[in-house]
Amino acid sequence: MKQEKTTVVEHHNFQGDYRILRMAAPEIGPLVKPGQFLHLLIPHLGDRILRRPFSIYKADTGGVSILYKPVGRGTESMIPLRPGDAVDIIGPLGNGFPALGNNKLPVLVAGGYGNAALYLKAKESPVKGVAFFGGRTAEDILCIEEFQVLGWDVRPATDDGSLGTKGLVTAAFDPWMQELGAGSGAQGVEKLELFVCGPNPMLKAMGDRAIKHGFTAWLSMDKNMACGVGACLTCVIKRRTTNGWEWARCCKDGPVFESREIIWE
Amino acid sequence: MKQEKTTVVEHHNFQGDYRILRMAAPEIGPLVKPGQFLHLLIPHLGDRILRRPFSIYKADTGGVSILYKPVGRGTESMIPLRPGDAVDIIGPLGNGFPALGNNKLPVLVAGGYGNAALYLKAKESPVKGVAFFGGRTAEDILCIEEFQVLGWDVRPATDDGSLGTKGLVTAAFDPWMQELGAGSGAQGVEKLELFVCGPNPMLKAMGDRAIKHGFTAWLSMDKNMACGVGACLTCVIKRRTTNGWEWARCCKDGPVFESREIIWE
Amino acid sequence: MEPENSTPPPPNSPPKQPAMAVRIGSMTMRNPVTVASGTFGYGPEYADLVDLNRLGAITVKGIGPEEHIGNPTPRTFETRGGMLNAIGLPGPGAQGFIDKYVPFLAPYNVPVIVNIWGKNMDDYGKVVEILDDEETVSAYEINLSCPNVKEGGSAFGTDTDSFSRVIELVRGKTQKPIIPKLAPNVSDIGAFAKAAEDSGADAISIMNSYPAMAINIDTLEPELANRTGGLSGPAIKPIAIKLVWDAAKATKLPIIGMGGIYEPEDAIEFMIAGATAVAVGTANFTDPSTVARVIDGIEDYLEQKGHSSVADIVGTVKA
Amino acid sequence: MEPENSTPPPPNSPPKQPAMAVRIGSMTMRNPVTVASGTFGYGPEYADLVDLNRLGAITVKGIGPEEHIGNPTPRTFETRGGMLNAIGLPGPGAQGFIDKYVPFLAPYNVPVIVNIWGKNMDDYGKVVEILDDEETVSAYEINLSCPNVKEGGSAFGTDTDSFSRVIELVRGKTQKPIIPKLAPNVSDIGAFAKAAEDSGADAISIMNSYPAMAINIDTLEPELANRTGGLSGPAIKPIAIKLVWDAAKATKLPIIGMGGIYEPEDAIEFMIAGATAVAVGTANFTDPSTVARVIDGIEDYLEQKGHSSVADIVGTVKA
Ligand SMILES: Cc1cc2nc3c(=O)[nH]c(=O)nc-3n(C[C@H](O)[C@H](O)[C@H](O)COP(=O)(O)OP(=O)(O)OC[C@H]3O[C@@H](n4cnc5c(N)ncnc54)[C@H](O)[C@@H]3O)c2cc1C
Ligand SMILES: Cc1cc2nc3c(=O)[nH]c(=O)nc-3n(C[C@H](O)[C@H](O)[C@H](O)COP(=O)(O)OP(=O)(O)OC[C@H]3O[C@@H](n4cnc5c(N)ncnc54)[C@H](O)[C@@H]3O)c2cc1C
Ligand SMILES: Cc1cc2nc3c(=O)[nH]c(=O)nc-3n(C[C@H](O)[C@H](O)[C@H](O)COP(=O)(O)O)c2cc1C
Ligand SMILES: Cc1cc2nc3c(=O)[nH]c(=O)nc-3n(C[C@H](O)[C@H](O)[C@H](O)COP(=O)(O)O)c2cc1C
Ligand code: FES
Ligand code: FES
Repeated sequence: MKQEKTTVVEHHNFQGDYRILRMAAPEIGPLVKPGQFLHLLIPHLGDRILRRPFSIYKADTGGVSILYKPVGRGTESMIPLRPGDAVDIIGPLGNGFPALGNNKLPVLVAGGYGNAALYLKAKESPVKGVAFFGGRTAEDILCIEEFQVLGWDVRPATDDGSLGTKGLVTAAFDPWMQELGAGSGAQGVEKLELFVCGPNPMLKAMGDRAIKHGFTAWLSMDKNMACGVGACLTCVIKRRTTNGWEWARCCKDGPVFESREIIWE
Repeated sequence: MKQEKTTVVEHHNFQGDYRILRMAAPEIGPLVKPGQFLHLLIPHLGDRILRRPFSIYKADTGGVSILYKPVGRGTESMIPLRPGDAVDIIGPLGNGFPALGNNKLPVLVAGGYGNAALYLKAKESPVKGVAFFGGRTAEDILCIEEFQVLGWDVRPATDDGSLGTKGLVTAAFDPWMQELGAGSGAQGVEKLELFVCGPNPMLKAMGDRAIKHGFTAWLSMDKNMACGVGACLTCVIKRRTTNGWEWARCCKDGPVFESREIIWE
Repeated sequence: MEPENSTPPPPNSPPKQPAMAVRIGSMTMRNPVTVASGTFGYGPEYADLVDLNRLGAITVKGIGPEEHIGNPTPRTFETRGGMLNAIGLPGPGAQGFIDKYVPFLAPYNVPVIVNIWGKNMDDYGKVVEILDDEETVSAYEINLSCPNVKEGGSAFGTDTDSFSRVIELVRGKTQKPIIPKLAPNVSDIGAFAKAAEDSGADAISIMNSYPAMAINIDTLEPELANRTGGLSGPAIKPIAIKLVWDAAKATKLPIIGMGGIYEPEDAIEFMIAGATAVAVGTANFTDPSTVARVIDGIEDYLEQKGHSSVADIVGTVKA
Repeated sequence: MEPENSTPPPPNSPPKQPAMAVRIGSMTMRNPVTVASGTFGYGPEYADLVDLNRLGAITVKGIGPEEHIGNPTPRTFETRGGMLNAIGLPGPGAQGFIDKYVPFLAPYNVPVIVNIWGKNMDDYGKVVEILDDEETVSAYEINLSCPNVKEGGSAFGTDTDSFSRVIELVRGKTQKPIIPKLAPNVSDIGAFAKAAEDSGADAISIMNSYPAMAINIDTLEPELANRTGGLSGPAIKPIAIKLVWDAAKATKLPIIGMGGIYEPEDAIEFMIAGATAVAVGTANFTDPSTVARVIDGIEDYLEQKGHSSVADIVGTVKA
């Protein structure tokens, strides 16, 4: 974990409302593991004082990129950022996704900026499996080609049917899982190892399936954060323990948890 | 008095550290009288909430201009303003300078942005007299040619002697006044009518001379302001009354006062 | 979405506007928005910029029994997210107010709340005696919490006994609504809200600026001539919301909520916390169009949420 | 300018560095800057980003007698110029602290101030009994002002009697410096400062976050699960400065000042107001380099103003 007072290298529209912000990060860049995030101090945020967390989309010695959509005070204040502007980042934060288990079939499930959070995982994975991406409409589904180029079988699902299956991501995932033999105790389903990043209902839906059908699902949890480093205890979720539960900090102990660890509220 | 949510028309370096900001002001522009000021809500001032007052340098249907030097949080935040950017102004504020008295010889005395505050007065004045401008060095003395073009006899004074008389503005003014016959009760001196805008010591020096030698001096006073419209009672100075003194609001009752009205603290 | 069994509105009928009026004792405000005392002068200062007839009420700068000069300068100082003031209640006094400002205010069709203060108990009575015959004066806001005058003032606001006695005294002198303004720097605002109710107040207002200070590290002098002052502006809003919520649990009196209202959403938050009306203060300095924007914004919110009256949202916080 | 009669420094002698060390009872801090409890975890959380050995002291998150789960989420909320928190003092308890964090902290060459809290009087005693043999524990900050636990806590901070009794109890259990942390929501902080002194405290710290609230106007729910929380950050600095100034007039005890310190100038302002040491809180979240920047900035200021020791500026306000 490092703090870098650095500069914007690139900033442009990506797709739909999504934008890509790339920042120089000679110290942080080389440390990044898939599923980790940055804590960004947005300049000119007026009288707002907290940083905002962003999943790391790409990272190397040349810099770190994030993919975001302006939805609130922080992300909207990012729009005018231009190359050369000063930014302040802390990262890489969190534990990220674990390595793919032996003989496991990797499945990526994402929605919104979740696709960004999974890109490094998709790249690193020794086996390329299936990627289920959900969105409201075709333009909300990010980076399809990038994942295809890496060798993933991308299966989009859109609420309006403008791309792939019509419906939620589960509308694409469930029939596929049935084919593998879900509910029939077949080997296929237990071999699945899911890496999921997206809105809470998607995380929960995938977590529930993992528990029901006995496969592994790593869920990247989204909780508001203040410090981002484990100090303030803002971002806690309930984690199952042998004799009950404990608070786990999303920023430090997560953001990735296995579905069985999580007690949903 | 109007409030206009308007835009920047022009913004550039002027001379030395000074900059000119011109804003569209179809409603305010035509109302402006010499010596009045604007109350500017500076955009992107972070967690600072108060407006900043600026003398009106030029004004017409095309807009209003101010001349400023970045010296603090507010003025420094103005530097990035570009044409088209939104700004919010209230004006024209204050009473400005009165009309030149009959048979009076007008004298302008200014330092720093005071020169800007006097430009409209210089233009409007039916008689063009002498203008004493003080500054640290040559580049601090603004708009000399503009005043000359209007027909004024400009006499600069600089601390370092790089332009005009070496010394304070009084070093140029006093000998000139002596020539007119100061202290000798001669007609010349009593005919003077001074319009002064500059730092406090300059205002006081000129006020003292006016009282001592029996001429008129209109001093544009500089006090920190909050509301700018007479409501908050932040900007008060002591004004002499027949039986003592009262608070007068710089923003509403001023900013211009005659030297005899002011009780210096 | 229309519920299935509702009758659709007749075609072309104008959409129902929510009722915006609120009552503070016997005073009716056409909408719940007034201005905070001391941030709007006596009315004329902002008349060019704000349509005074749009306001729910005009609350004027604090008036004492006699003319008062207030504090030396500097009187205000900008801080992060707020400002300090120690104006010290300069003003023309009760008779001066009648002479100088009542003729201006009288023609407007808007209630005038006069904020009153005193150096001692008697002073409060005197102000009311002088003002009470003026029809233009609709109600009294009793400043029991000014952090900026040495004499009395704020002490009345932090001790329930003298607090109650001032209110009872004023109550004995007028039939008009009286609205004690509570000091924020107390551990138990509920006790003061209750005491106000028990002493015959018609409403309470919360909060005055919070006792505070800034020091210049080069001169070692306080930034205000009065040394300390009151903090106002967006910085204090979360403190004010809690005080209003606490007070609303302790009393049935209507509350005029204030402290850092800059946006309609801020005003709505105060009302949900328990305020019947709100006052825009420091925001007038930042943007005199705030009051109008807040009134419009409350109305839009009510329409959007399907409320027929502004009273529907008061105290609706789920807490 | 050199005064005429001063001896010029010998050529090439290094410029004199001002003495930065301060004492809080028997504890020496190498410089006057610590961190505010609850904003810096227990030490390890920021160890990658902040050189812990540079700090004057590490103040850890509040520790109760036993493990405690704290409040449900959301626990924090951003406001204009500040933030609300209602963490609710989750933590491993005194023994858990010894097991989990003392081994990490012990090797550092920096005093550790343990912030302690209890649901009742006895709890405070218990925490101290468990911790007192640990050499790593240098001092206790007694949290008598947490706005976020229902049981006791903040009540102790707003009543001088129970306030004094907690301090006396703790005093009876330890020789180490004890530093009561005062509640800000009182009318007369001086009375608490004085009570702390009379009860045997070695120092006091001011201020805890201020009781406050925010409400979501769409859901009508408070933004914090605990409903109310404490306001911290730049918004409250002018309140904290006044409290420190008031307290400094009432007691000779050293004061640890905090509330919105973001820049070295803020820390210096606290010291001029009367604080012997300062704590950086919410600013750690915004920028973990603040602590180092504040230490350097105080040193620069002392040099620039020609002070030989940081003690020279404490309480020098001309007021
Ligand atoms: C691990 C993680 C990874 C993320 N990755 C991405 C990403 O890759 N791309 C992306 O676009 N977004 C990402 N987000 C979300 C992002 O951090 C922002 O929260 C989001 O974009 C909205 O921020 P905003 O400032 O624009 O909105 P805001 O104006 O801040 O508001 C959003 C809402 O959150 C509340 N809020 C904000 N911060 C806090 C806080 N600390 N405590 C309590 N409430 C708070 C606000 O009150 C508001 O209701 C991620 C979040 C997490 C936790
Ligand atoms: C009538 C009038 C006309 C002016 N005309 C011009 C002009 O033409 N050009 C020009 O450059 N400047 C002009 N000024 C000064 C200008 O308004 C600014 O104050 C100045 O430029 C510095 O502002 P700043 O925000 O950059 O500095 P700041 O960061 O605001 O600080 C300057 C100092 O003033 C203090 N301060 C600021 N506002 C207040 C307040 N309301 N109450 C108490 N203290 C406060 C700050 O604490 C600080 O010490 C004028 C001032 C007045 C009163
Ligand atoms: C410059 C100024 C002057 C004030 N004068 C008074 C006053 O005369 N009487 C009073 O009761 N409150 C006075 N107040 C307090 C306000 O009425 C209000 O309670 C406080 O500022 C909080 O609201 P705000 O944050 O919206 O400004 C004054 C506030 C300011 C900023
Ligand atoms: C997230 C958070 C947690 C806190 N936890 C504690 C605590 O456990 N014990 C305590 O005495 N104060 C606690 N505080 C209060 C701080 O120590 C400090 O007094 C307050 O935040 C004001 O300082 P600041 O404005 O610099 O943050 C906490 C503050 C925050 C923001
Ligand atoms: S955000 Fe502070 S502990 Fe996670
Ligand atoms: S600035 Fe408010 S009265 Fe002049």
